[in-house]
Formats: sequence, structure tokens, C-alpha cells
Amino acid sequence: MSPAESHVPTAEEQEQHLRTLENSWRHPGGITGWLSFTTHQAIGMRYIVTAFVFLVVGGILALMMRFQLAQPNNTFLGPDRYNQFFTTHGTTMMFLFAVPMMEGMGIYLVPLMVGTRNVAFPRLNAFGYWMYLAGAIFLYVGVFQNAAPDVGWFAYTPLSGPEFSPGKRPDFWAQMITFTEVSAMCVAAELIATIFKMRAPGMSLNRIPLFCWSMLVQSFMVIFAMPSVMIASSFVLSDRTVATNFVNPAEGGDPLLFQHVFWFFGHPEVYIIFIPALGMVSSIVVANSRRHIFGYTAMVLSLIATGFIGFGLWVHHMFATGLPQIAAGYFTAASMMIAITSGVQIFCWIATLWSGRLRLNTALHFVFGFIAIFVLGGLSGVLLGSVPLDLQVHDTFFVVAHFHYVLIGGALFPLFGGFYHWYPKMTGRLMNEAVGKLNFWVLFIGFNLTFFPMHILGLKGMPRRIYTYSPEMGWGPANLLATVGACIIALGGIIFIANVVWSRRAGKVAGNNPWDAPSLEWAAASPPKNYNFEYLPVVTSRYALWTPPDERVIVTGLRSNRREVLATTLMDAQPDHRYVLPPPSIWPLLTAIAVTIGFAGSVFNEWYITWGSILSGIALIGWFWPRRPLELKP
Amino acid sequence: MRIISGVICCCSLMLISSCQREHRDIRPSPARLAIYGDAAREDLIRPGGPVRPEAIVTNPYNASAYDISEGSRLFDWYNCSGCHAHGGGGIGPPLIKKYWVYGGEPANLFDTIVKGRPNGMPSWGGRIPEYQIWELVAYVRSMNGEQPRSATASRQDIIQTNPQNVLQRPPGVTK
Amino acid sequence: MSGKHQSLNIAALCFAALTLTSCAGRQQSVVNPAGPQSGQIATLWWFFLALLSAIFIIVMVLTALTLTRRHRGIEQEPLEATHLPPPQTEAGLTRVVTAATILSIVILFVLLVTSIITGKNLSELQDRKNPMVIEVTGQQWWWQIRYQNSDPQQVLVTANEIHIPVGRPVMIRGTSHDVIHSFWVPNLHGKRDLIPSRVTTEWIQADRPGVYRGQCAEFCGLQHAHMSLWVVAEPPDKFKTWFDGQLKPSAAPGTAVLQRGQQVFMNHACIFCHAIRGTSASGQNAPDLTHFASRRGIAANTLPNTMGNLGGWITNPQNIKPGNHMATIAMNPPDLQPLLQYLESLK
Amino acid sequence: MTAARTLDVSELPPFRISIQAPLWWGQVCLIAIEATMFSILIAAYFYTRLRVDVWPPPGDQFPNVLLPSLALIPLILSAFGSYWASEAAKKDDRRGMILGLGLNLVLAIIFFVMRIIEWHSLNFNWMADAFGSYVWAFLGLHSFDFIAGLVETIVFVVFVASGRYGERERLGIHVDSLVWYFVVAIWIPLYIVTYWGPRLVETAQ
Repeated sequence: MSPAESHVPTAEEQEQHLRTLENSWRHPGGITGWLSFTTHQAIGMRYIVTAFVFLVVGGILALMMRFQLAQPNNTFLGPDRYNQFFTTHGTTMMFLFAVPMMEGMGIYLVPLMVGTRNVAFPRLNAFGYWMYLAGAIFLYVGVFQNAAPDVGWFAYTPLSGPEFSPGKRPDFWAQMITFTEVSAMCVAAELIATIFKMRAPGMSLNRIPLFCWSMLVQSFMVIFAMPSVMIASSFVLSDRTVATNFVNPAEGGDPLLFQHVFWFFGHPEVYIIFIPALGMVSSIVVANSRRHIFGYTAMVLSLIATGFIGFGLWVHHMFATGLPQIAAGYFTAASMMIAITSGVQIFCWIATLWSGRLRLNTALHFVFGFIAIFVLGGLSGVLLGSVPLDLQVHDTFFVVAHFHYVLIGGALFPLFGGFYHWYPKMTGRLMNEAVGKLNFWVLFIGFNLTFFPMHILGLKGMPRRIYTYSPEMGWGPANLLATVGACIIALGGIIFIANVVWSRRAGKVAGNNPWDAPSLEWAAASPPKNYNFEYLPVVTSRYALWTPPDERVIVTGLRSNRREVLATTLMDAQPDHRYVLPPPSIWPLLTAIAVTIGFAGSVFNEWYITWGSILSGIALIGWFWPRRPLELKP
Repeated sequence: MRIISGVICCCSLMLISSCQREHRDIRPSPARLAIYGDAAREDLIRPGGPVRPEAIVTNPYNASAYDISEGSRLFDWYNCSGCHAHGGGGIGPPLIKKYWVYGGEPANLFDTIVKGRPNGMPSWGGRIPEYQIWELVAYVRSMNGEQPRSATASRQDIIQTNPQNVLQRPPGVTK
Repeated sequence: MSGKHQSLNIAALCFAALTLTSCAGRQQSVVNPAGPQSGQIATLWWFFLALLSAIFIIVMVLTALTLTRRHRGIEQEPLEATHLPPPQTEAGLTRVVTAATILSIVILFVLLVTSIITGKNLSELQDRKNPMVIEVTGQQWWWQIRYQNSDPQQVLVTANEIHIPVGRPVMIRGTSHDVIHSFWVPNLHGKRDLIPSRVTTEWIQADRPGVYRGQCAEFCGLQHAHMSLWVVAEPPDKFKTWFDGQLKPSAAPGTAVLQRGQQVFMNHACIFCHAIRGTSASGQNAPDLTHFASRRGIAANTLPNTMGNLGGWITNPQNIKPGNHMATIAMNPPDLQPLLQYLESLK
Repeated sequence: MTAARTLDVSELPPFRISIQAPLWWGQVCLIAIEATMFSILIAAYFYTRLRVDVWPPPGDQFPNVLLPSLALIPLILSAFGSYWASEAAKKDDRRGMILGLGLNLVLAIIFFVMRIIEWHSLNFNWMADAFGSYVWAFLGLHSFDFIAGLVETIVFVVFVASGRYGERERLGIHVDSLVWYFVVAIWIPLYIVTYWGPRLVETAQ
């Protein structure tokens, strides 16, 4: 089907079209209405806001830990509190901030970028968010009940087993994982379907924006990694509640099995978090160097390669358990290989910047910060991949420094860059550039001040997860320095929040495309309407908005009096059929509540699984109850 | 936003509501360090005897998961399992049962442990501090399901993996 | 690029901070090797560090160069027309990026090979003929040390302090009594996890006499922070005398005070968990105290072994090591003093 | 956005019951998740098994294979019922849908009854040891999926029989057949691991 020289809608036709479109995509009113939103902008924004709240919470916990460690023999927190804090910090940052935040950005941006009106399964989308929220509340109920997990974010058995962790602390950890995994899987499924089947006509695979590629790879990693953590947490949970013996050495189980299953998820998790960030970097670089990305194909291939290799090196978290030489050798090689794929992308970005015409705005500042920090983190990662060196620095502050360099440098800095880049799209106003640059420098300095000394602490033999140390160890000064840095990071966070709040009211009005960026989200209004595009765009090149206006094509003939979108073919995005999305519904929330009853209750009594399943079954029937009109008239 | 505020509200509610199950009395209060001394030993004339101390009759560690697990550790360390096995009984009477010779209430168990009983049950009052006795009482009661299930361990994790046996194994044998 | 300068400044700052305390913290350092294994690892570390820092600096310089006026297009025509640089620039970039990729592959391969070779060397530093076997059992939160020997008379059980003869490879066979711990003496070798129901082995060797500190490196619960041990490397003859001394049962208390102290020990909960060879105390749940006074620290080396510290530890262990498994016993002074003297007499 | 040319899609159908439907892809993703979960569980099973010398551990008898093997017949046949229904759904053939789903339902229930009978012959439960834990995990998880699929089928039968169905429900039936194929297909490896696994690996040792 090729663009015809057919009838271009006239002004009053557009008028009419717009009115019906507004009407059929309007949000339901009232509190129940608010609880039944299904548009991707609303859900995405809920993800982003909630995740940001948990970034702040996790940050506060981290700050407390830094205060405890600021000087030797400090008694600010004490062991019990400290163990709860570092576990909750890690768990929060991993499961309640990083992954949901990236998913939120994906949910918000992907439909805009591929040029459609919503994600493929809007109700599933809402359900996913409610599950995530329920899981987060569940964990923090535990925290406030003095039942915060205190066994580390990778609750190794038998420490997390029934004998050595009395009470319900690890259960809260394990069940929270189940919640957030369900949510992550919903998002993964719908993003894959959206990117595969709902791209704008003409957006063949080799024209997909890199951010969508990264979300695609991330979604596939979620699908193959998350089940394994569900198994791991279920091992712990069922061992603790119904006395199974999966990891009980006394009855033929094996504690190391938990480590294998957990890290088979745990390592890909890192890539699940920072692959979307790589996509953000690409978007920012393209927009602000005003040129096509250098080596698009190489970028895509290395993203996919990262996705594959990411599953091949979980054992390098377990070198110290004494594995056969040969196995260790293989996993060292794999760890080195993944450095190549990341290296290629770094080179391509530098090449793009090199030959581009840089607009040195805050977003680009964060990209430069990202390159500096992430390269350092990546190199120390190479170091950790080597078995002999890992035996020394494993589980020391060197590792703490490494993964903060990779995760904060690799995910948080691009994310902040992304905030500054897409804030105008999400709110219609630009963030303050001057404050933004200040914000960047404060964060950058604070970050290095906090985490660089930790490398040295690790070499001086400071193990991670110790709540105090004696003066004669000589770890005091570096720790004090790190604590000071942590305070500076907190200051940076405050500046950011201030900037967001201030710009929301008084920022410069952005217009549709303040950066003259090429990808489709900038064709929509800022903030986007519920239906994103008045007429769905047709894509004729990889950089849609850089094609001259007279070559642009739009889609007509979609019905505007119901939530109708276009399904296209997988490979080269030929229009295939029209596809009607469901109206808003309260059932996703009710289903989420039913499932929550099952999950939360089962921590205390396994029978809740049954009650929860029955309730969710009922809720699902309500969800899928046949809607009028039964027949979809063409 | 509304949701966030809602979260904060219920969190503060949680904060107010205390949770006995998760309470951890890591530093036992000086009040519970009493050693009753050998004077407390059971005289054979009056088995059962008066409940001591009259001060506390309910177990301060009742339903506290941490103290129940401490109790189960002490049960092994003080070799109670030597006579009572793991509740099944052996030289001494089983502890998983409904009828207790000297009473099954916390105060009675406390009394039994402090004073000892005729025919073999030694007096612990002179040896171990009061708080550990209460922890043992809590554990013994948990054997009979007289503690909330949510506060009791589903099973002992590594009871049978004695390091010495593990180290004696010829290399290569995993089980 | 600012990032580089930043990091270097911080580095300088930290090293300054460290030199202030350079005297301290040398006994638990990765870069202060005292044996062949740690020596090899340290060499590998410096090699990696040099190579990787070089890469880091190059990448940072290139990144910084993209910020010059030229690249910001201030002195060049804008790209708005095509959004593509001239083809020859593109071709040049392609060549450079390809070269950089190939180079990084080569470098990584070199690193891989060196790392595997080092790993192989480490595993070959073994003395199969007459190995000296020390069994280390991790417990919450202390170390049980057992000098294994075919002759039961020569088997020595102690805690939290390992003495080894200089220059002789020692096989550490480790397991755990409860949760996973990790045996780590940085100056001698890397970590080896101690896992319940499994035996892990590691070979250590000290080339120069000295006292090296080790610490549990796998999170093991409340007192993970206070689970350390000393490794004392001595000349063989000195080691021999130490070993024979430790094999002897404890000396019978000479004076009345010491006898009283021993009595106190036997009449309190101490006896259920601690063993003192030569007396009726044979508990296995806590460190063996037969030659307690000869050790450097108490409470898994949380405190130096002085009578004052010992008194504080016995009267209120939960103050010093909250959550540890030692019973809190309110002991009245007339009992405490003799007990302390008795324990400190166990040389 | 302003544009010179337009692409008119009003001629395209408003739905499609085929691999082209986004729902189909979503369902495939969810199936992939489940499949991964079961494969990891199976891998864990063999990891555990290879660490011990005696398997199943002393006291646990081999689960007997006769009944489960017979039960495979109705199970596999039920997949055909499901296929029939999905084809009928494409052609909007109401009778075909009811019959297909009905056949699917009856055979599935027969299978499940046989499974429940077979459960009583197991002389160990999940608390016994690792072996018991795995066997019951396989049975439990698969039964959960199985019942979920069953309920789904029942609901669709009701919808179709009561006539309150349209394209969406027909697409649902088509996609639901995928779930049922999965439930059937995944049981075969699980069946082999659960009932033949102990014997096979035993002889291999």
C-alpha cells in the first residue's frame, strides 16, 4: 500500500475530525475515572513520578548509611538498622526506582516515537502500574513495621532462610520482587507488541529510533531474565513459609543453587537498567549534535549483542565460591566480550559528537558526564571480570564503587539528561538551562567525591556491608570524604527538584520541537494530547522530522469516534489492519487489588494464594466481559 | 500525587502500630539478667512447687520471632536436645504434647527450667540468665504451635550439616 | 575533559588523605602483598591499572576534543541542510572507529590471557607432598581454627588466630557452621567463601614474617563487621614452639584466686559453650579458651586482649558486639575479678 | 502536521484474527515468560539431582508412571479441540467454536481427574526433601496454569453459547488456543522430568 495522491482533509474536515478525536480519547472524570486512566502518557507519568519518589527515599537511606560510616566506631544507626537500610536501599533502587523508571520513560515515549496513539494493551499497562505500586507499598509497610529485609538485596541463603532470618523480613523482600516482576513483564509484553505491530507506516526495522531499539532489547531481556528471579525469590519464600527444601543443604538442597538462579537474573538486570539509558543518550546526542547518529547499524547490533552476552556472565558474581578453572575462564572471556559491545557504542557517540555541531545544553552536559563516569565504571568492570583480581576486590568497597559508577553513571546521568531533554515534551515548558548546568556540575562533583574514594577503600581491604570499622584500619578519611560527597549529591537532587517545580510554572514555553530533534515524539503537541497525533504520520526516512515538510505523508481513514489505531507488519511496517483499543476501565485496578490480596496474604498464610486466585479470576472475567458493540463495524 | 500522599499516610499509621513479631531485644534489659542461683533448685518434697518469679507470669518474649529463634539455638547449645531430642523426647519426656506433668503455661515451663525436676531435669536457674530461660520457654511453646505461625521458623535450615562431618568427607563426595 | 580532571583531582585528594594514615591499615591491604599468591595478584593489578588508565585517558581526551570550538560548529557551516557531515569526514571516522574497536579487542584479549595465566599460576602454588592443612569453620561471628593432622595427638583446635610458618604453603580447608562466610586475608590471597555442607580450599603462603589481618567478606548477619582474624607468620622454629605450647592442656590454677576464678567459670553458663582443655569445660559452640591469654584479641578480634576489655566483654557483650551469641550474665564483682585473672592466666 | 500527501487506510479491516493481531504477540510474550520459568526450574532440578548420590532420596519411592502416561492421551487430544475452536473462530462458525471448546474442556477435565488420583500415590510431600519440593513444584505450577486455562475455556464457552460475542471474543478464542497449546506442550518435558527423570539419571550414574 503506497501513499496515494488522495484527498487531503480540508480545514473544516480537520476541525470535525479533531473534535470527535478529542471526545473519544477524553479521560473519564471523577476519582474512579482517575483510577481507570489507560492512556500511555498518564500511566507513564505515574511510573516516572512514583519511581522518582523512590529514588528520593532510597537516596535518603543511602545518606543515613553514609552518616553511619562517616567515622570509625560510629553508633548513629547500629547493626540491625544499618542492615535493614542497606538492603532496603539496594532493593528500592533496583526494583522500585531503576527498572520502573526506565519502563515509565519507555511507556511514555515509545508510542510517540513509533507514531501511534497508545501502547498495544492499555489496560494491561494500567494493571502493571498498580502492581508496581502495590509491591512498593508492600515493601514499605514492612519497613515501617521494623520488618525491612536485612539480608542484602541478593538475600543469599541460608542467611535469608527460615533459621537465620526470624520474622518476616526476607519474605517482604521476596514477595515485593514478585509484585515488581509481574509489573515489569506486563510492560515488556506490551512494549514488544507496540514496537513490533504498531509502528507508523513506513517505519521499517532499520528506521526505528535507537531508543525504541533499546526498549525492545530491554523488554526481551526482561522476558528471559525476570522469570529466574521469580524462581529464586519463590525458593526463599516457599522454604520459609511451607518448609520446602530447595536450598536446604540438610535435605539435598543447595545454597549455591540460589546464587546461580539469582545471578542469572541479577546480571542481566544491570543491562535491563542501563540499555534504555543508552537509547536516551543516542536520542540526546542526535538532537544536540544536529546530525544522523554515526554507525546506526553497529549501534543496534551491539545493543542486541549486549542483550545476548548479558545472560552469559552471571557466574562472575560467584568466583569466590571456588569454581573450576575452566568455567571461570569462560566467564572471564564473556565479561571481557561485553566490554567490546559497550565500547563500540561509546566510539560511535564520540564520532557523532566529533563530526556534529554541538548544542551544549544541559542534556548534553549529562551525556558527557555519562561518558566520563561510565567509561571508568566499565573499565573497573573489566578488572572485576578477571578471576584473580575479583578474588581480591569482590565484596569490597571497590565493587560498591564499580557498580555505582556503572549504574549512576550508566543509568542515572542519562536519565537526568533525558529529563532535561524530554521535560518540554512532557510539560510544554523548558527547564532552566543555567540551573540545569549548575545541577549537572554539583551532581558530577558530588558523585566522584562519593564513589571514587571507595575504590581505594576496597584496595585497603574494607569489605562491603559492614556497619562500622575500627580507627586503626585507616579507613576513616576516605569514608568521611565519601560522606561529604553524598551530601553534595543530595544538594544536586534538591536543585533538580527545585528546577522541575519552578519550570513547571515559569519555564519558557517550549513549542512542539524546541531542540529541532528528528524523532516523531517531537511532532506531537507538548504536552501530547491523549491521542498523540491528530493524523498518524507516515515515515519516509530514519529521521522523520528532518525530512522536508513537502515530502511528509499522513494517514487518513482511521475512525476518530473510537480509540482506533493502525496495526502494521513486523518487518517493513506496511499497514495491515485497523485495531480498536479498549476504553478506560476500573477492572485493572480491581484485578491488581485481588492479586495483591493473594500475594501479600500468602506471606503469612499460604492459603491466601487460593483466595487471591479466585478473586483475580473473578476480576479478570469482569475485565474481559464482552463490550458493546459486539461487532466492530468498519 | 494523591496516591503518594496516601502511601505516606498509611506508612505513618504503620509507624504507630508496633509489631511484636519483629521486635528484637538484642540488648536484654538489666531486669532480665537475674540468676536465680542454686537456691532455686527443686526440693523433692513439693514437685511442681510455687510459680517463681511471681512478678512475671506472661512470657515477655511471647510471639517474638527473634527470641523464639534464639530459644531454638539455645535449645541446641545447652544440649536440651540431648534428652528431649527436637521435641520428640528420648531420655527426657517429649515436648510436643498436650499434657504437661508440671504445667504447660509459660510460668510453669519457666519454673521447670529454673528449678529442674526430679528424675533428671537439671536446674538451670543457677547457670543461665532469666532472659534466656524465657527464650527457651517461647521456643518450647512454639513446638506445640502455641506461638503464632508467622513468628515461628518453618524448619531448621541446616540441622544435619555438622561441619566436622563435612570436613571429614573424602574430596569429591558432595552428599 | 572535565571528567578526567575531576577524577584525577579526587584521586590526588584521596591519596593525600591516605598518606596521612599510611602507617595504619597496611595489615589488610590488597596492594601490600606478603605471599606469592597476593604478589602475583598485585602485579596483575598494576598491569591492568596501567593499561586501563591509559585507555581511560585517551577516551577522555578524545571526548574533551569534541568540545572545542571547531566541533561545536562555531567556526563551521551548520549541518541543518543534510544533517550529515561531508562523506570524507564520515569515511575517516569509520576508519578510526573500526581501528579503535579492533584495538580494544586486542587489548581485552591480552588482559584475558594474562589474567588466565595468573589464575593458573595461583592454582599451581601447592605443596602436595606434605601439606599443612588448617580447617577453618566460619561461625556467626567468629572463626574456628583446626590444625588437621593424621596423628590425633597433633590436632590443635583454636580460634580467631592462625599461626603459620614462613615460606611453607598452607592448605585452608573451609566450611561453615551456619551461613555463608568468606575467608579473606588480602595480604596473602583473595577470598574463598565458606559454605555450609561444602568444603572449599585455598592455598596461602607467607614469604615474610608478620601479622596480617583478615576479615569475613560475605555478609553474614548482624555482626558481619566484627568477624576478623589474625594470621601470624613466624619463622618455622618459632612456629614450632608456639604450636607445641598450644597443644598442651591449660595449666592448673596455682593460686587460690585462680582456683576461685576457674570455679566461677565452671558454675556459670560459660561452660556450656566454651572448652578449656585440662578442665571439665568442653563446650563446642564458642571459641576454645585453652590458651586464651596468648591470643591478640577477644570477640573475634573486636578488641585487643586486655583484662579491662575482657571485663567489659564478659559483663555486657551486647554493648560491644550487639546481636552476638554470647550470654549476658550479670556477674557480681567478687566473682568477676577472679574469673578475669583466671582467663588471663591461660597463656 | 501539515502534509502534501495522505495514506488512506479506511479500506483496511477493523480487526484481524491472525498472527498480525498485536494481541497474538502479547500472548506469545507471556508464554515465553512461562516457558523460561519452567526451563529454569527444570535446570535447577538437574543441578540439585547431580549433587547427590541417591535420587530420589531414601524413603521416597519413584512416582509411578502408568497413570500419568495414560493421562497424556486426553491431554494431547484436547489440544486438537482447542485448534478446532480457533479455526472456527476465524471463520466465525459458532457451532464449531462450541464443539471445539467443549471437546477441549471434557478431555482436560478427564486428564485432571487422572492427575488428582495419581497424586494420592505419591508417598512424599514437598517438606520431605528437595526431590519432593521439585516434584510438587512441577505439579503445582502446571496445575495452576492448567486450571487457569480451564476457567478461560469455560468462560468462552459461556460467552459463545449465550451469543454475547464478537470479533474481540473470537480473537480471544484464537489467542487462548495458544495458551492451551503451551499448557499441553510444557507438560511433556515436565512429565518426562517428573516421572522418568529420576529413573533415567539414576541409570546414567
